[in-house]
Amino acid sequence: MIKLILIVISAVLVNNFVLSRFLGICPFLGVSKKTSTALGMSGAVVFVMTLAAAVTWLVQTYVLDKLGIGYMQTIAFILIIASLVQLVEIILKKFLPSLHAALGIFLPLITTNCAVLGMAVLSIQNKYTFVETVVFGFASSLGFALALVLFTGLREKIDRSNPPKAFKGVAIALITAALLSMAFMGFSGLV
Amino acid sequence: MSEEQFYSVSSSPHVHSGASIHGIMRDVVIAMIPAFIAAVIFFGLDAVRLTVVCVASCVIFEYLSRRIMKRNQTISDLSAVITGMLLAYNLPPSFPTWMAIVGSFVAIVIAKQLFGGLGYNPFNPALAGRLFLFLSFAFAMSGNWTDWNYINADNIAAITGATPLGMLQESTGSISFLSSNSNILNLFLGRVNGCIGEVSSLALILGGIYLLWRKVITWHIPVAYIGTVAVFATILYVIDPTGNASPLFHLFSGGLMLGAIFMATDMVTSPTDKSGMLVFGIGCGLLTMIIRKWGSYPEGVSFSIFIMNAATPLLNRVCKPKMFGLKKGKA
Amino acid sequence: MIETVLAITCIGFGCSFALAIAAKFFEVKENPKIGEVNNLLPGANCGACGYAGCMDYAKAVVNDDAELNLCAPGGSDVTASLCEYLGKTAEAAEKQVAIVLCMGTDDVAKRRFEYNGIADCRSAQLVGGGDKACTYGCLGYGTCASVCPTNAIEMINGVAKVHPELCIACGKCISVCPRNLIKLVPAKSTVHILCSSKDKGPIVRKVCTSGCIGCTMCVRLTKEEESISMDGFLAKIDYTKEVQNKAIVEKCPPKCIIDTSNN
Amino acid sequence: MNILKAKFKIHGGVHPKYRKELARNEETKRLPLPKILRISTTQHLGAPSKPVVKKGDYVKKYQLLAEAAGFISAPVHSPAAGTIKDIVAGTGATGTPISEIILETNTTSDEDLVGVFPTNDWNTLSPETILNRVREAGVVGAGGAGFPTYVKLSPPPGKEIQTLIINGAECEPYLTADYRLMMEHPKCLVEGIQIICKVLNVQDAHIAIEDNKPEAIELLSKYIKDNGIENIKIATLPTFYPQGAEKQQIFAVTGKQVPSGGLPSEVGVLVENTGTTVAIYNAVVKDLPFIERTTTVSGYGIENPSNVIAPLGTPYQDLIDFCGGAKDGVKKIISGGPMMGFAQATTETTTTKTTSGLLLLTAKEISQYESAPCISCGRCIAACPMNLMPAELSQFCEAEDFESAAANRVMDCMECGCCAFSCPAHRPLVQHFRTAKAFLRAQPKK
Repeated sequence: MIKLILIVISAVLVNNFVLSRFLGICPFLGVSKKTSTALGMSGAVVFVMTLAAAVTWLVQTYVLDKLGIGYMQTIAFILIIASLVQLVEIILKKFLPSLHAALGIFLPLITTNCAVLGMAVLSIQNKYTFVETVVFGFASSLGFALALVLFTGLREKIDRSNPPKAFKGVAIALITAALLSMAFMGFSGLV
Repeated sequence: MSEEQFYSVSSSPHVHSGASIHGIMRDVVIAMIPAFIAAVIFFGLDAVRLTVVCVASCVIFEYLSRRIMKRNQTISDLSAVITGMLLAYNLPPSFPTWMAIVGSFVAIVIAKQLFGGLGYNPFNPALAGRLFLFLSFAFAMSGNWTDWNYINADNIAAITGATPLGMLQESTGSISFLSSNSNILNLFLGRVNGCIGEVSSLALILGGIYLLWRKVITWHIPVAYIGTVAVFATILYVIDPTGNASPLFHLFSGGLMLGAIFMATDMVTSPTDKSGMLVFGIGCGLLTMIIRKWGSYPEGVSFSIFIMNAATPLLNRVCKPKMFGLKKGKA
Repeated sequence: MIETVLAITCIGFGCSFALAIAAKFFEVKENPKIGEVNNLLPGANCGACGYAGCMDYAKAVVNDDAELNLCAPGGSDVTASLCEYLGKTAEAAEKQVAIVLCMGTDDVAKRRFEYNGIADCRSAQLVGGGDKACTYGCLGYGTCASVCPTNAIEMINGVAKVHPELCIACGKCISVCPRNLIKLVPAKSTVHILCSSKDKGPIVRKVCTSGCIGCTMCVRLTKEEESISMDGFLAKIDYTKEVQNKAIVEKCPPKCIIDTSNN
Repeated sequence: MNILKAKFKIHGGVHPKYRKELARNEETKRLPLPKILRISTTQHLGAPSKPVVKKGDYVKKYQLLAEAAGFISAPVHSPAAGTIKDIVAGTGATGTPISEIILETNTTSDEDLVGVFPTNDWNTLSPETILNRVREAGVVGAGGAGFPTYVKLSPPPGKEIQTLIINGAECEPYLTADYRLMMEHPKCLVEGIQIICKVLNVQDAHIAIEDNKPEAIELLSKYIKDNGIENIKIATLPTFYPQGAEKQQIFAVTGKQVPSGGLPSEVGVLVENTGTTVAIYNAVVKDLPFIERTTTVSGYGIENPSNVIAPLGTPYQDLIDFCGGAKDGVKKIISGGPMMGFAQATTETTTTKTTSGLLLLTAKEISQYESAPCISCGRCIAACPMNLMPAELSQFCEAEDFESAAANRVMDCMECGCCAFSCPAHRPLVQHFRTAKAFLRAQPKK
C-alpha cells in the first residue's frame, strides 16, 4: 500500500509529467488559455491515461510478452491510445458539444501526446503490476491536470501583462512554464 | 477664460490619500534595515559586499531593460532596490560576487521586466533569482561556513561548519540537543550559520512589526504561514521528539522568518483577498514542512512560496469578497 | 514473424470493432456541407460577416441561408466560389475601405483642457466630453488603431489615418470610435471631405482652422453631378456617384477636401 | 432622548481631508441677481424638459420655462423676470451637450412674479395635492443625482415604506451647504420631514447626520424636543466617506441591504436629502417652485470660501467673482464634491438643481492619475463600500475584457471614488469602470 502512495506522490509532485519530465507540453501550452477548456482537457486526459494504462499493460503482458515481440510495443500502444482518444471524441461530441468545439484540435492531439505514451512505456519499464500501472496512469494524469490548471491560472494573469512585443503570447508562456518547473524541482528527493 | 491657462480635467475622484508605490517600498526598505545590521554584525564585510552588489546590479539591470524596452523608467519606485536586498539576504556570506550579479539578472530581467515590469510578474523576482542560483550553483549556495559554536549532546561548545537545518538534515541519531534552549537563543538572535539576511529572527520580526504598523502588509499571511509551520512541527515533535527538532527550532531556523514576513507578503504575487491570504499562508507552511521533513533540500521556504505564487491567480478567482447587497448564495 | 503480424492486426481489429459500435451508438447527425463551405472561407475568423468566426458563418450559410457576400476579407472571389458551390446567385459586393472623416491634427485643431486620464478614446469621451475643442473631431488616442486586426490605422499628429491598401473593411474601428468619424467608402473613390463637424462656420473656425465652415462652394461647383449635398452646415459626399470636378479641392477655403488619386 | 447611535458599520470607506472648516461658520449669503442666466433644460435625471417659451418672450419670475417630458422628468421655472434672449446648445457640467435657455434678467423689479398661494396649515392638504405641488414645483433630488422627487415619493404599488431617512451626512469634503441648511432652517427641515411622512404615511423618520457636525445634531434635537415631536429621531453616524451613499446609509441606520440592482423601496426604506426636504417644504407650504439652491464655493483657490444661494442658471464665473475671485494657481475647477464631482474645462458652465458645490482647487489639493500597473496591494478592495474587487475589475477593463468585468459586477459600482482615492499606483480606476459601464449599457440586450 505504501508503494502505491509513493507512486502517486512521485507521479504528481516529484517527477510531474509536465514540469519535471517535460512530457505533454503542446496541449499544456495550447489549452491553457481558458480554465474551462483546461478542465475539460484534464478530464479527457485523465480518462484516456487511466484506460490506456490498464489496456496497454494487459496487451503487454498477455500478448507481446507471451509472443516475445516486445519490440512491437510502441505500435501496439499507439493503436490503443488512438482508438481510446477517438472513443473520447465521439462521447464528447455527443454529450458535451460545446466542450468538444472548445477543445478543437487538441482533443485528437492527445493521441500523439507524449505524456500518454510515455506513461505507458514507463510503467512497463518500471515493471509495475497491473494495479500499480493503473494507479501510476491515474496519478500521472492528475499531475498533468494539476500542472495544467495551475498554469492556466498563471496564463490568465500573464495574458493581461504587457511584455515587450517580441515576448508576447507563447514566448512569455514558455518562460512562465520554465519558472514553474523550477519551483517543482523543490520536490525532488521527496520520495 | 484665459486661453492658454488650461484647467486640468480628469475623471472623479480628484483628491487622493497620498499613498504611493514609492512610499510603500520605502517602508519595506526601512523594515529591512534591522536585518541588514544583524547581517553586518554576524558576517561583517561579506554582508555589505553582497547587499551592495545585488542592489546595484538589480537597479542597473532594471534601468537597462526599461531603456531597451523603451518604457518609462521605474527605478525610482525602489522595487528594484527591495528585490536586490531580498536576493542578497538569501545568499550565504561566502557567495561569489559574479554569481550574485547573475542572480540579480535573473531576478530583474527574466522574472520581472520580461513580463512588463512591476505588477505584471506572477513570481516574486527575488525568489526566482534565489531558486535559479540555488539550483545552478548548489555548491556555492551551501557555502563553506564560518564556525558556529553549538552546545552538543554533552553540552560542550563544539564548532561545526553546517547550518542548523543542514545538521537536522544529515543527522541520524538523536538530535534532541539541537532543541536545547541555549541553541534556540542563538538561533533567535542570529548567532548561527545561514544566509546573511535570514539568520537573525529578532531583526526580521522587528521589521515585520514596523510593516504591520505602517499597514504595508496585513497579519494574514505571516501569521498563517508561521502558525502552520509551528503546528506541523509540534505534531512531528510530539510523535517523535528525538527524531524531529522542536517547533521553536523550526520557527527560528532557515529562511522562515525572512520568507513569511518579506517574501510571501509581496503584494504583487500574493492573493488580494483576506481569506485568499490565509489559504496562501497555510499552503506555504505545509509545503515548507514537507520539503524540510522528507525533501532532499534542507530549506523549503523558497520553493513553497514560489509554488504558492503560481497558485495565487487561482486563489484570487476562488476567494472573493461577497458583494454588498447580494442575497446569500447568488454569486 | 507471422504471430507478430497476426497479433497486431487482431489488436487493430479489436479496437476498430469497439469504435464502430461506439460510433453507431453515439452517432450525431451533422450536415457535411458545413465543412465544405468552411473550407471555401479564408478562415481569418475576423467576425466582419457578423458571425463568431468562419465556422459559424458556414453554418449560417448552409442552415439558415445567410447572405453570401458578407465575407469582407474574402471579398468578391469568396462570394463567387460560395455562389458556385451552392448554386445561388449574389451580386458581388464592391470592395470597401474605411476612412476617418477628420483632419483636425494638433497643429490646426485646439484642445479645451489638459486631459489627465486613460489614453483611450471611449474613456476620454466620458471625461468632460473629450479634450478636443471641436465636439465632433478625432480625439487621437488611437483606440481604432489598437483594435484594427491588420494594423491599417496610423495615428498621425493626433488624428487617425487609414491605409486603404491594408484595410479589410471589418468594421471594428467603426464600432469603437466614440465620435463615429469612421465610414466605409468604396475603395475606388478618391475625393473625400475630411470633416464631420455640424457646427456653424464661426464656431468651427474658433476651434479648428481646417474644418468645413458650410460655405457650400463645393456643392455649387458639383451642381450637375449632385455628388455633394449639405447636411446642416456640413458638406457630405454621396459615394454612390463619382466626383468629377476635382477643382473643388483648391476652391475649398479651409482646404478640408482631399483627392487621393495623385499620391 | 431622540439621538441614537447608528448600529451598523459598512465595509470599506475612506477618510479624505474634509477641509469643511473653509466654508462652515459664516451664514449663507445670497447672490445678487446676475444680468444673464443660462438655464439648462437637463437639470435632472431622465428626459430633458421641453421649452415652452421662445426667443424674445418676456417671462415673469416663477413662470414655467420648460415642461416635463415624460414620466421621469421635471419642469423648469424662471428664477427671475426678464426676456428670453435665445435657446442654444451648450455643454453641461458633465461635458454632455445640453440646450440652454438664455434669460436676460431685468434686475430692477423683483416683484414681477406669477401668483403664489402659500397655505398656512399643510395638514389640511391631501397626499395627492402635496405630490402634485412637489411635481409642479419641479423638485428634484438635490444630493447630486437629480432624480425627480415626486416619482420617488410615489413608491411602486405593493411596496410599503416603513422608515424614512433624511440624509444629512454630506460626506463629501469641502461641502457644507446641507450643514448650513440644518443650522439656519431647522423649522423648514422638520416640517418638510413631517410632510414626507404624511405622503408616505410613514410612522418614524431618522435624520442621519455624521458626528463631525455636533452643532447641527444638538440644534435639531433641541428643536425636536422643544416642539414635542415624537416620530423624528436623529441617527448619528461615524464620519467617513461615503456615509452619504444611499445604500450604505440605509445599511448603517437600519442594517438592511438593498439587493443588487434593486431600489431602496424593496427593503421598505426611502432616503431623502436635506436640501430636497426643504425644497419640498417650500413647494408645499410656500408654493415656491425650485428656482434657487445653496452651493458651497470653496477650495484653497478662492479668496473667501462661502455658501451662496444662487438662482438656477448662474454662470460659475459670477459665483467666483461674488466670492472674491479666484487666486492664481487654480489647477482644477470642480462642480460638486472632490470625490464624485465633475472637473470643468471653463467657468462658462451654469448652476443647475444638482450643483451642490463649486470648488477651485490648487495643485497641492488634487492628485494626478498615472498609467502605472496595478500591484494588487488590495487597498482598493479594503476601501470599496460595495465590497467589489476594483483591482481585478480595472485589469479586465484595461484588457478591454468587458464581459469578465460584467461578470464581476462592474455594473454595481456606484463610482464613489474610494478605490481610486486609496490606490498607491494612482490608477484611474473610476474612469475604467465608467468606460466599462458605458460599453455594457450600449450593448444590445442579448
